Amino acid sequence: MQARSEQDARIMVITGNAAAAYGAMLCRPDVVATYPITPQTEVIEKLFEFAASGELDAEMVPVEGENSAMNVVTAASMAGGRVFTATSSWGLAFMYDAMLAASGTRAPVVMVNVNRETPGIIAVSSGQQDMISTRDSGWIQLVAEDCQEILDQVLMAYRLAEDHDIQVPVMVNYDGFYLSYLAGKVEVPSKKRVSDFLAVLNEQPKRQILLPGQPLGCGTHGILQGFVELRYKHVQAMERAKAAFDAIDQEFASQFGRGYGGQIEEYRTGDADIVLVASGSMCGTIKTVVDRKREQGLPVGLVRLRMYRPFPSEKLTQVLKDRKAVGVVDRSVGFGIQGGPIYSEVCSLSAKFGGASVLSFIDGLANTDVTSDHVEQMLDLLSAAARGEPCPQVTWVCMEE
Amino acid sequence: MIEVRFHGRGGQGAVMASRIMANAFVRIGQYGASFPMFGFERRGAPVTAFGRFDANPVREKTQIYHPDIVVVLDPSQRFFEKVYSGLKSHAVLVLNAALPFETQPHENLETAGIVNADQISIEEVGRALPNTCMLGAFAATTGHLPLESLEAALEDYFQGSRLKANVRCLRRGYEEAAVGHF
Amino acid sequence: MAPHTYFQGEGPWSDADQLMLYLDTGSWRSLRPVVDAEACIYCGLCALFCPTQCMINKGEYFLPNLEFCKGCGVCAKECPRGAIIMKPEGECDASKE
Amino acid sequence: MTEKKKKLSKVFDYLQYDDPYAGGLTFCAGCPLESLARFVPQVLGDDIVITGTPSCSAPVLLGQNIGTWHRMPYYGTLMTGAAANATGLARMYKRKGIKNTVVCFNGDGTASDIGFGNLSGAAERNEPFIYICYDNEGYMNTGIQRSSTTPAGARTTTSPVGRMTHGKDVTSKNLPLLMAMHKVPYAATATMSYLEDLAKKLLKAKEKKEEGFCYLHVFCPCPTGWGVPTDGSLDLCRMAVKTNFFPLWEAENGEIRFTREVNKPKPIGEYTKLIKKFEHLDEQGVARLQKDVDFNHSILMRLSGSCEQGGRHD
Repeated sequence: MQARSEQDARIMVITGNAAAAYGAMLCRPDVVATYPITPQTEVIEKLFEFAASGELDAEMVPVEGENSAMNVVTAASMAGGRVFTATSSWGLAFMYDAMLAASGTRAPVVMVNVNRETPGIIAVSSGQQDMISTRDSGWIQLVAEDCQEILDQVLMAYRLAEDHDIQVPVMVNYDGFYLSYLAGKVEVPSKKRVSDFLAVLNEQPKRQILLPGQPLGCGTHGILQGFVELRYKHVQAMERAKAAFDAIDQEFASQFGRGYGGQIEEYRTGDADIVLVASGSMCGTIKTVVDRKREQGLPVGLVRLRMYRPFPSEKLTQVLKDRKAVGVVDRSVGFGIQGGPIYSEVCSLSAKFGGASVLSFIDGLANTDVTSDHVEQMLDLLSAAARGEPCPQVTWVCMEE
Repeated sequence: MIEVRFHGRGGQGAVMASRIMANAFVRIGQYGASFPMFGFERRGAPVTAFGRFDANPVREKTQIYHPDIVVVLDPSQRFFEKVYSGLKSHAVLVLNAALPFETQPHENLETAGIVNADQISIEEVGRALPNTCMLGAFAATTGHLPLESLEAALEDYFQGSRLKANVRCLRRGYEEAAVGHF
Repeated sequence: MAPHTYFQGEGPWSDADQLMLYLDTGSWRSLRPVVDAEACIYCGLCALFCPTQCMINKGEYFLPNLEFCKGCGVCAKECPRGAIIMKPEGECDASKE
Repeated sequence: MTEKKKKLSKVFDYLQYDDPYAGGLTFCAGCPLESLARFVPQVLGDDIVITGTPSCSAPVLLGQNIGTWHRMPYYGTLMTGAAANATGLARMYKRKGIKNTVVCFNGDGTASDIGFGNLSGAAERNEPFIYICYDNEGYMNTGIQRSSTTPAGARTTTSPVGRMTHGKDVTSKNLPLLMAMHKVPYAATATMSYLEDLAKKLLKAKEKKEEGFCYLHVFCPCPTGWGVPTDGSLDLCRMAVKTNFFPLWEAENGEIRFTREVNKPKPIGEYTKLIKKFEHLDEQGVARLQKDVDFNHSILMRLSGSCEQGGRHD
């Protein structure tokens, strides 16, 4: 389908998985290593299709497991390549050690993780527990809301990962099933426009890479203060990633006409007494409920987390300041902590953002829909909390029929 | 916004039908989003897919519990209760069947478009692949989509002789759908 | 806070042009290979089999580099002419050659 | 003086490049792995890029902070993904047209156990690099634990000798044969006592690498872990070959041929008696190992076609 006005982009109706594959292909990776897993498989099928047609010129490595996928792309990145891989759930768990190697060696790997419930109870269904379980892997973690944003975030991910001031691998997350198989309207930019967007990466100082004949080695032992120094640098780079992502998002908006707000998206939060904090595909549904509530005169808003690691503490503190009630929706659980994982992190900021009640909502586990009704329930509870009524700290919304 | 629920069996192309429909809506300047119900879909197993179509961007990402329209690709499911579950009032049914209804299957159902899509697809494609024919019937029954945009959309999913065969299915579905009111 | 820096860049990279490491493995030795240059047939097997590769080619014979020789005795064992004997360090002088 | 033939071993002709390592390295005294580590780059050349995992060679391959023990480019990574890392490097150089010899240098624990899956995967995909497994028959860097190449009966700290157990209770995995059966362009066995054979195989691997995956399995005794004197490893290498415990062969695309025929193999007892890890073995234990040696060898004989050619058949 050709866009009528813009020759620089094609309007297509494609799934979230296809959008991820288009995003990767447009960035012209050198090496792509992949292993199939539901609901990610379509991403890699699409990439092999692109390679077969010649649309993608990359070394394609159909590895024998996710662990190898991550190792192949990390090493290829060390050898100077732009790389891509994709996974989900158990696959993410299986590559965990290699993910640590990628971030520890500061390999600018870009990966798509299609969120799915994680090991323990087998579930071929959506949930963010996989992303949460790699929280401390030293990766930058982004979360997309819809098909278009998946494609756009993959482009932004390369800008972030390969930024000489960052050099940290980036994981783009999107809900399995809800987005992986959702076919919607996506504007697919031309390769030319994408390479213009990425061109700035070619103008920065070269990072160290492995080449025959050069006496450089990567993966050296960090001994005592040497180890401390590298950890400190990594943590500092993660901090820099926050502002960098905001700036990249702004630049993206000016070049492609789509801006998302950087680390967080604020939706009708201006005068809102009650604010929900959420991430991923459920935010679309939440926005429709917010609109409805606004029509009824209820001052509610949504803060959408687009960046999970580094955690946008400053932005959240700012936007949550002096609200009457804040609800955090987690599509995952916290084992041995009160409430969801994102909730507990928002709580850690509550001393800074003021005296609002903060409630935890666990919803959408294992493909239990985060329905409009659920969102209404949450807002009702928050209204009660805002009025000072006692409310449960944690509500498993998805457990109630 | 209209919400459409598709019922079929693995192999009949219900998911693809919902995607082609989204594609056709985007072609007329509207927005569409479609996705399948999740499960271990295998050839032969019942399959559900969803589609939302609107002049504004579609933001909801939930399953559809109260459809405006149900498209039933599988003749054997015409009497399944779950096919009619949650129907909005004045709902529309598009059905693949050889025979019309004798009684109204659900009180909220107002309109039905019935076409023998299995037979048509066997004649045109060579085997029972009712999905594109059903899209033609959808256009004829609901009036929400011009046939041309569906025809154009087919080009994103088929090529060559398969495309031609499916265009014939689509057109025949449009022409041969028997639309009636309860 | 200004951390001490070992690394120029962001990642764990070593650079042989900046710092080559070595161990004082000569101090590991309790037996010293002593070469009888007259008996040596200059086949070089001692040098080939020496794990530390510390047998130095002197043109007509080989001598160990005692800075690194660990005293394992492979050279003496493998010498086809028995031209190398392993002598307790305590009975040798302190020189390195 | 005149009777003395002063002629250097022809193995020196294979050492065309400088030893890239520092003088003093942290290998145990008498360790043949140190010989191997130094030998490989001297034969393979200066376009080498080496990658390896935690093992006895890791403290030497990996640097310490900015410092390093050698001048080779290396990537130090995890045991689970050794061959996958080599894949990433080799593919990237191939893409950029950079002349290279990527060497994935690992112990038998990585190759036969935790990293076997990705080793097999890289072989199946015919990735363009050389995988060298130095086989010291166990986890020696962590302190002598059994691996799947530890032979039957051998004592390790996780196959101890006691009232209830008598060393490793199962036979070893024939890793080199498994790799040859991937029908890769080149797979071979070698050991440190036959340096010319090793050098030739390294060069052959460098040549065949242009066609794809090459595998070299190097028998590399561990004096410390096996309980032999520091000067004893080369005797073990020779005896392992002479008993057919470790036959020397090479395979191109799965077709096997011996590179050193053993006409009258010595009984395995001649080998085991040299090594403390076998000292508890009774007649039965030795017989069991002999049976395994014979079995492994008979497979090789059949695969190499030596039987039809009138070769030995015990």
